[in-house]
Amino acid sequence: MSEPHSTPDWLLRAEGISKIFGGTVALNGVDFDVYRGKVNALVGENGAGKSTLMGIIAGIHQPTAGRIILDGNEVKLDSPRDAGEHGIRLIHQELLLFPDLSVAENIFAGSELHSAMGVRMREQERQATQLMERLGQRVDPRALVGTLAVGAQQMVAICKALSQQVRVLIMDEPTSALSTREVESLFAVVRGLVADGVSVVYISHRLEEIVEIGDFVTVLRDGRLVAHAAVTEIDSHWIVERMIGRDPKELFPYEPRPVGAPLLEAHDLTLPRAGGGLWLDHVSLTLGAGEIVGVYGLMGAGRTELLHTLIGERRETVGRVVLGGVRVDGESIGARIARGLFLVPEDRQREGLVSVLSVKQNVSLASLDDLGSFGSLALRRESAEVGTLVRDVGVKVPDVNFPVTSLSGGNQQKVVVARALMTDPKVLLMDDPMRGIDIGAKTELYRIMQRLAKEGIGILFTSSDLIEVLGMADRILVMARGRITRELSRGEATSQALVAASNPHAVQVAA
Amino acid sequence: VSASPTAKKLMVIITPAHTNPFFASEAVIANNEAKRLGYSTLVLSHNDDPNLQSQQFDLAISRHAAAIILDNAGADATIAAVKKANKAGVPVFLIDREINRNGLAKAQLVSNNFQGAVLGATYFAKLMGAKGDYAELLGKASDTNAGVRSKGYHSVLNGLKGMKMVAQQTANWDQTQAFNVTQTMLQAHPTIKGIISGNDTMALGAEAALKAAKRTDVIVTGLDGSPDVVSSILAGGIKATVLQPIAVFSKLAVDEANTYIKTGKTGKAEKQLLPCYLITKANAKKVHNFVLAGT
Amino acid sequence: MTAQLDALRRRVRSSAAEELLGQMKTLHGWRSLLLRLRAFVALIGIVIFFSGVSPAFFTGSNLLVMTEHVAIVAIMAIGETFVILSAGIDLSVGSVAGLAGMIAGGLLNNGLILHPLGIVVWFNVPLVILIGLGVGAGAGAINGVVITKLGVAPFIATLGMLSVARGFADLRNNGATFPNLAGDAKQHNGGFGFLGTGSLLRVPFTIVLLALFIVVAVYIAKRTAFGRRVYAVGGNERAAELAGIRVNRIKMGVYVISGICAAMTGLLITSQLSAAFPDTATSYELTAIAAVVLGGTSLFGGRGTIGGTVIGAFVIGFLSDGLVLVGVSEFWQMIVKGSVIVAAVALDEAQRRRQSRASASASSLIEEVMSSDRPATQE
Amino acid sequence: MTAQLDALRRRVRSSAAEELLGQMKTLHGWRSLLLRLRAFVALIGIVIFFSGVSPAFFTGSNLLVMTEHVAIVAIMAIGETFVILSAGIDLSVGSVAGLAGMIAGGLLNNGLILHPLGIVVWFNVPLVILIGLGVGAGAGAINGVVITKLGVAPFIATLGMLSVARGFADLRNNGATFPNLAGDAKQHNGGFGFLGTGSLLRVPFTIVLLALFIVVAVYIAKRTAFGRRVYAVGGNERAAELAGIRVNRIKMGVYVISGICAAMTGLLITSQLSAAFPDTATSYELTAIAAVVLGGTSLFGGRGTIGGTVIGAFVIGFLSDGLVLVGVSEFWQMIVKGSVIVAAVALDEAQRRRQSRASASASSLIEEVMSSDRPATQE
Ligand SMILES: Nc1ncnc2c1ncn2[C@@H]1O[C@H](COP(=O)(O)OP(=O)(O)OP(=O)(O)O)[C@@H](O)[C@H]1O
Ligand SMILES: Nc1ncnc2c1ncn2[C@@H]1O[C@H](COP(=O)(O)OP(=O)(O)OP(=O)(O)O)[C@@H](O)[C@H]1O
Ligand SMILES: [Mg+2]
Ligand SMILES: [Mg+2]
Repeated sequence: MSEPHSTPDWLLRAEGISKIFGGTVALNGVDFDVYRGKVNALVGENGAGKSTLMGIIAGIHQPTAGRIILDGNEVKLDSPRDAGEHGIRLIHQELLLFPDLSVAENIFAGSELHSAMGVRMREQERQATQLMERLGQRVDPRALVGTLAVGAQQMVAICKALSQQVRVLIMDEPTSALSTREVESLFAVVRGLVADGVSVVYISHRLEEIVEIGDFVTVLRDGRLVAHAAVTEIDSHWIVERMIGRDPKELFPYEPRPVGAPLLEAHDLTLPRAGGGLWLDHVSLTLGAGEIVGVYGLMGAGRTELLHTLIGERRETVGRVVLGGVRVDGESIGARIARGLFLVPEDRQREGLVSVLSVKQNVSLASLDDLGSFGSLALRRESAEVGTLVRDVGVKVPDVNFPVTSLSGGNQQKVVVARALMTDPKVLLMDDPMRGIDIGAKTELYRIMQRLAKEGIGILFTSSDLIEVLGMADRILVMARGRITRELSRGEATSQALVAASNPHAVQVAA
Repeated sequence: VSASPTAKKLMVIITPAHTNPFFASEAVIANNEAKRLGYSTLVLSHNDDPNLQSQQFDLAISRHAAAIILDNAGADATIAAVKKANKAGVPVFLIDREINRNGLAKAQLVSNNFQGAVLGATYFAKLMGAKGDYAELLGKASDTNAGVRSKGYHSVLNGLKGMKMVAQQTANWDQTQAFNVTQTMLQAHPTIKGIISGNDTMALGAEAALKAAKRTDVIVTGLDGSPDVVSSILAGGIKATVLQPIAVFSKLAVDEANTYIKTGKTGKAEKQLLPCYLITKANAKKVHNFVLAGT
Repeated sequence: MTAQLDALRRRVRSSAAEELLGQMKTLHGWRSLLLRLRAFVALIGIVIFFSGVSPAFFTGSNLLVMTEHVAIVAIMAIGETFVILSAGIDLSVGSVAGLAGMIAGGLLNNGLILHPLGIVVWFNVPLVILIGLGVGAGAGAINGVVITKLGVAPFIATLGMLSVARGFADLRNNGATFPNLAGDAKQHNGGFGFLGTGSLLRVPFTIVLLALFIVVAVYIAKRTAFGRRVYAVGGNERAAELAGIRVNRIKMGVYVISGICAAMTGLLITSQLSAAFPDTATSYELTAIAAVVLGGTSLFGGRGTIGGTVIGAFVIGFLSDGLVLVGVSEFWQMIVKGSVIVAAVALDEAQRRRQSRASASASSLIEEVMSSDRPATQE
Repeated sequence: MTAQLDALRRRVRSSAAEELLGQMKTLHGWRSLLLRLRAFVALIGIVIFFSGVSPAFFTGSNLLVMTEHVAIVAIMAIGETFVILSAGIDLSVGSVAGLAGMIAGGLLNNGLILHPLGIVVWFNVPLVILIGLGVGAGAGAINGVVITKLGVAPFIATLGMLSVARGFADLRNNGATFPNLAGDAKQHNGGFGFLGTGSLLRVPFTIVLLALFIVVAVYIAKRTAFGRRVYAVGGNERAAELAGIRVNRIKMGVYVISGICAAMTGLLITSQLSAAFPDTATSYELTAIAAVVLGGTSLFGGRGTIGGTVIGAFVIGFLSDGLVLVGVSEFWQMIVKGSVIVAAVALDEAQRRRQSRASASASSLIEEVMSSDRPATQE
């Protein structure tokens, strides 16, 4: 579609951008060009710095060093407003919406359509409907966003960016919640915009998408720019190698393990969904001792709900959960933890860490009963046990009394793992454990997972990243619409198979 | 002005919070008298909030009250409410506290706070031997009686060279505040020989503070004549108080209301100041629930 | 479970998709209604009960009187609603009411005395009222600055103002009352009484004023960008920021509104009593907040309506007056009021859970429709 | 920037890494200190100021008296601290104190009258105190149930209790006071006065009691699993839940503790006055909450200390007494108190921002050190 050899001019350039967040160097002297009227793809591992870079271009973060040049002259972007006034719009990775406001109001929040009589509700609703239809969505513009499915919510977020005049459209993983068909209608819109001369920055973990929609691709790794090329000159394998800076095989050094007797069994787990229908639709699975099983699916597929159900956080789920031969469904989370089950949650900040507590206190949080004689804590023993664990999983912290917030994403994740290990679990549930941690940490974490598996612990983890599941799992379960649509052994698993099985609408037809 | 002639006529009795025994007895006495005269009654408390009082007037009017007996929530802030009642044809009879406007209420039966304060202050000075440092506890600034009583006290005490007021603090008629303030004043002025209080609850607070500080040498007097203080006097704690004849004026107010309802006039002057009585160890035994036997 | 799902699919396939969409349209409609419903229920219950026990309760004149009483709390609560919608809280409204009343009273009795210049300025009633409201706006602005600029939590910032504003109200006349605010022909400042005691074509002006405040507030909340942004800020502050909303301005706005409404309440009371006393509206903030929450507004912000608040105020007002009418002791009044408020809110909680499930399932039907409309793509 | 970063590396490598680590080690140490520091500053400022203007202020006996006054608020505030640490709030403490006092007073004056059985039971003072504290615990438990089981927001649940508990306190003796609680030899229930006015080896027992409450509370907060869990629940409820903590139990716990502390305050006041009156401790909740926040505890939960609260209580107490001592009018007292509280909290905010930035940048150095220690992660 584009001819990269006639080197096109750039509309916006980020020069020598660096950004330090408390514990982390998120960006380190990155140069990034946004070519006029092109789709500029940006790829990189979780935590590579993509969102941070885009946040700086969109005026959300201020760079620690570096400058932004637009139309040839330097611009100061102190706030999203500033960026907006330059026509720079960002579609955020996480859904930043107002669940109690209507679709139309969400789209126009902050830039309401005015008349002397106040906000023109009808007009907003009309335009909202149009925008959503452009994306192939037919939703009531007055419906409260909180009642929509994640996919639809994602589309609302996209419309919000499209609702105003835009020169640079930044899409940060817009498709992580979208089905294949929704992705196609989105791409149609993107092509239309590009044709109108809009410059697009497109971030995604799905390399096939990059190849399909991108004109140029830029690769970030650990906050540095490692490669830049015209898409026509490269292939997805090239991208992967640049992204992780080594062969995927090294990233997840796999060693076969003997799989023992089943530790965890789930039968017909069914969870009615807040949106009617089901989060979980008769899910059954078994996990053997020393086995590492991956659950792949799109956001909204129900993986988190599955893991929450297994740990006992979703008590309204029906179905049997058997742990080491004992039925545990109906038992409290605490009871299940005592029996050797533990969940490393998806969202470290929101569900994992207690930011006001120190590293030590975070690690021991789930094991206080073992430390408490008559309710009074054995602080010396706590320090000792935590100390060994922290060394064990390799948390980079000189003193366990440090505030946990002073750690980087990877180390924070290891703290949560250490918390799990302190309860000496038989089965470890890990919801997207690799999200937002750097490459090194990923390899270390995987080494730890393998070691635990060798010791006979069963591990059930989720991921939206094909490289991860394919690299780490002994066995892969694919979920879509709350069902397990496919089960693949490490041998037979291919990315195509996973993508196909994870398509929600495939389930629709199957039903 | 009654809802239905067959029904008993209604008398509404409104006083400050009953958490002060003084007002509680006031209400009880008026209530009994009204019942005795064959009225149905509605006993309310405005907690010294003139807005609430005014709203209670509205409701009294809604219920076609035959009369309102009122110990009011503010000499100025009550005037409008009384006017409102008059306009609706509901006569108002004031007790204990007057309002700053004559010719509105059918009666203003109040104890002579000034005279009472003079009694109290004179005896206080006598106990002090007309010399030495003393402190004063003031009532709520927004309550006119607080001012009147303080004036009464000083009309006596300021005349005595020997006596010196070293501290003056408000305790808002409140027992705990009186306790804390007294403790603090004792710190600032250990020389204090006497504490003269604007009412009885504050006197009790002061007395407790003195007990705690083992300063039984300090003289405390109150004003009201409440049962608790009377028993304290008998027990040798507080030295004196001044009895306000609430038993008299509460009953009187109801009677006048009754005559007014029947005849259309009270046949008495609107303003009547009833004398107060000094209560000391000598006559305390004769005081029962605000009634001094033989008055 | 699957049975249910299949039934659902069949129903959808057999179409009526449009009709379903119709249902959806009104969905948010009955949500916001439901939010107020149980306040309604409580109100109706109260009216029925007291009409039964006291003939004086359900009479035209008494209903008017009670509505006037409601207006006092309602106007204050309307302002508080904006603050709470923005996920804040304003504890200073009672004191601010008192201060505004004292300022107005002082101006009516003594005018504005400029000692240095040795002159006295007299304002007519409209100006006095404006100044009174201005005082409220000022206090609100100070709250706003302390909260947005100094980063003090609303609870503490307004707690401080509660104490400071009351202190100044007391100081204004050394704890004394400003009596008889009828004004003085010579100063052309008569007629202050109309605010609280006048009437327009037989309707007490207080009630007219309440109606006015309701209309304006509903318009601001529902029809203006500011109003919608208040909901946005309360619903998700970070998202609001990233949507380019100037969060601090919105917050300033709500506290100023709250201050103005509080001042209006203070002026009303002052006018009704034709006297300004420093304790005016002491601890009314709690009643106001209770009314807001009774009306279905979430203390966590983003969810609620002005209409609900007004009904909440009616519940509390009618309950208090009813209890007085039938002569329940003040002590039992406290117990009953406290219990009713908690009970109503508890009811609300239960209801919201049920109701959100309901609305959600309806929306999933729609999804089913949408996805079954088009052939699913396979790769 | 890369240059800068490398410079940083060199600096770290070249030396001082250990020293840096040393600094970091104490970081959390002075964090918790800093939280209380500005309360300290305020306190010191107050002491210096009043010592200057009034010779009577800084005398042993006056310090004792003021500390006794502080104890009243401090004990209440200690209980409130647990609630606020768990991200809740308890507005009912004042009323609960009043109720506990009335119950105790009633038992001392009239015993427990069992009409049906026609008997009267008398309890000795320790039992009366236990029952009083039990009443507080009960009220707290009800708050807890309403909040955890009925899902009512703490603000509303405890607001309801504020009204209900006060109502019952008034009802207990129809608004009247229980006078003269000296007790009666015949009933073996003398000595209640010791609680508020007695002393152990010259130290007023009230102060001994305060010390006792501080020690126990600090122990619970710092050394017990329960305390640790309170912080966790307040800091991140979801995470606490997923770590197997029974969040509802923890919440029940904090409200019960708060109720007990409130009851203790009520009993103290009752004992000091040797009279139980139903208005005891009206609106003390605001002072208690102010003390907690002054002490550096965040209203959003998870962050704060008992020690800080105690200092906060001292600030408020010494300030009030100091103002009385120098004879400042009660009106100015309100203004000063309100302003001081807000100012102190604002100061805190500014400080926390600065200080957290400090710890952050320091920790980024640490990152560097650690990763340069272990080349493992670099490819
Ligand atoms: N607000 C923040 N505070 C502290 N650290 C942050 C913040 N935002 C990002 N980081 C850190 O900066 C690094 C880059 O994060 P960023 O979100 O930019 O990565 P990303 O490429 O977008 O990853 P993903 O693919 O998961 O979105 C990560 O280590 C992350 O933990
Ligand atoms: N309709 C909805 N409304 C609100 N939140 C939703 C909705 N659907 C999904 N979510 C939330 O979005 C997240 C993703 O959904 P879910 O967890 O069910 O799928 P998942 O496979 O775990 O996705 P993820 O990739 O986020 O783990 C979850 O936290 C879920 O609670
Ligand atoms: Mg990102
Ligand atoms: Mg998930």
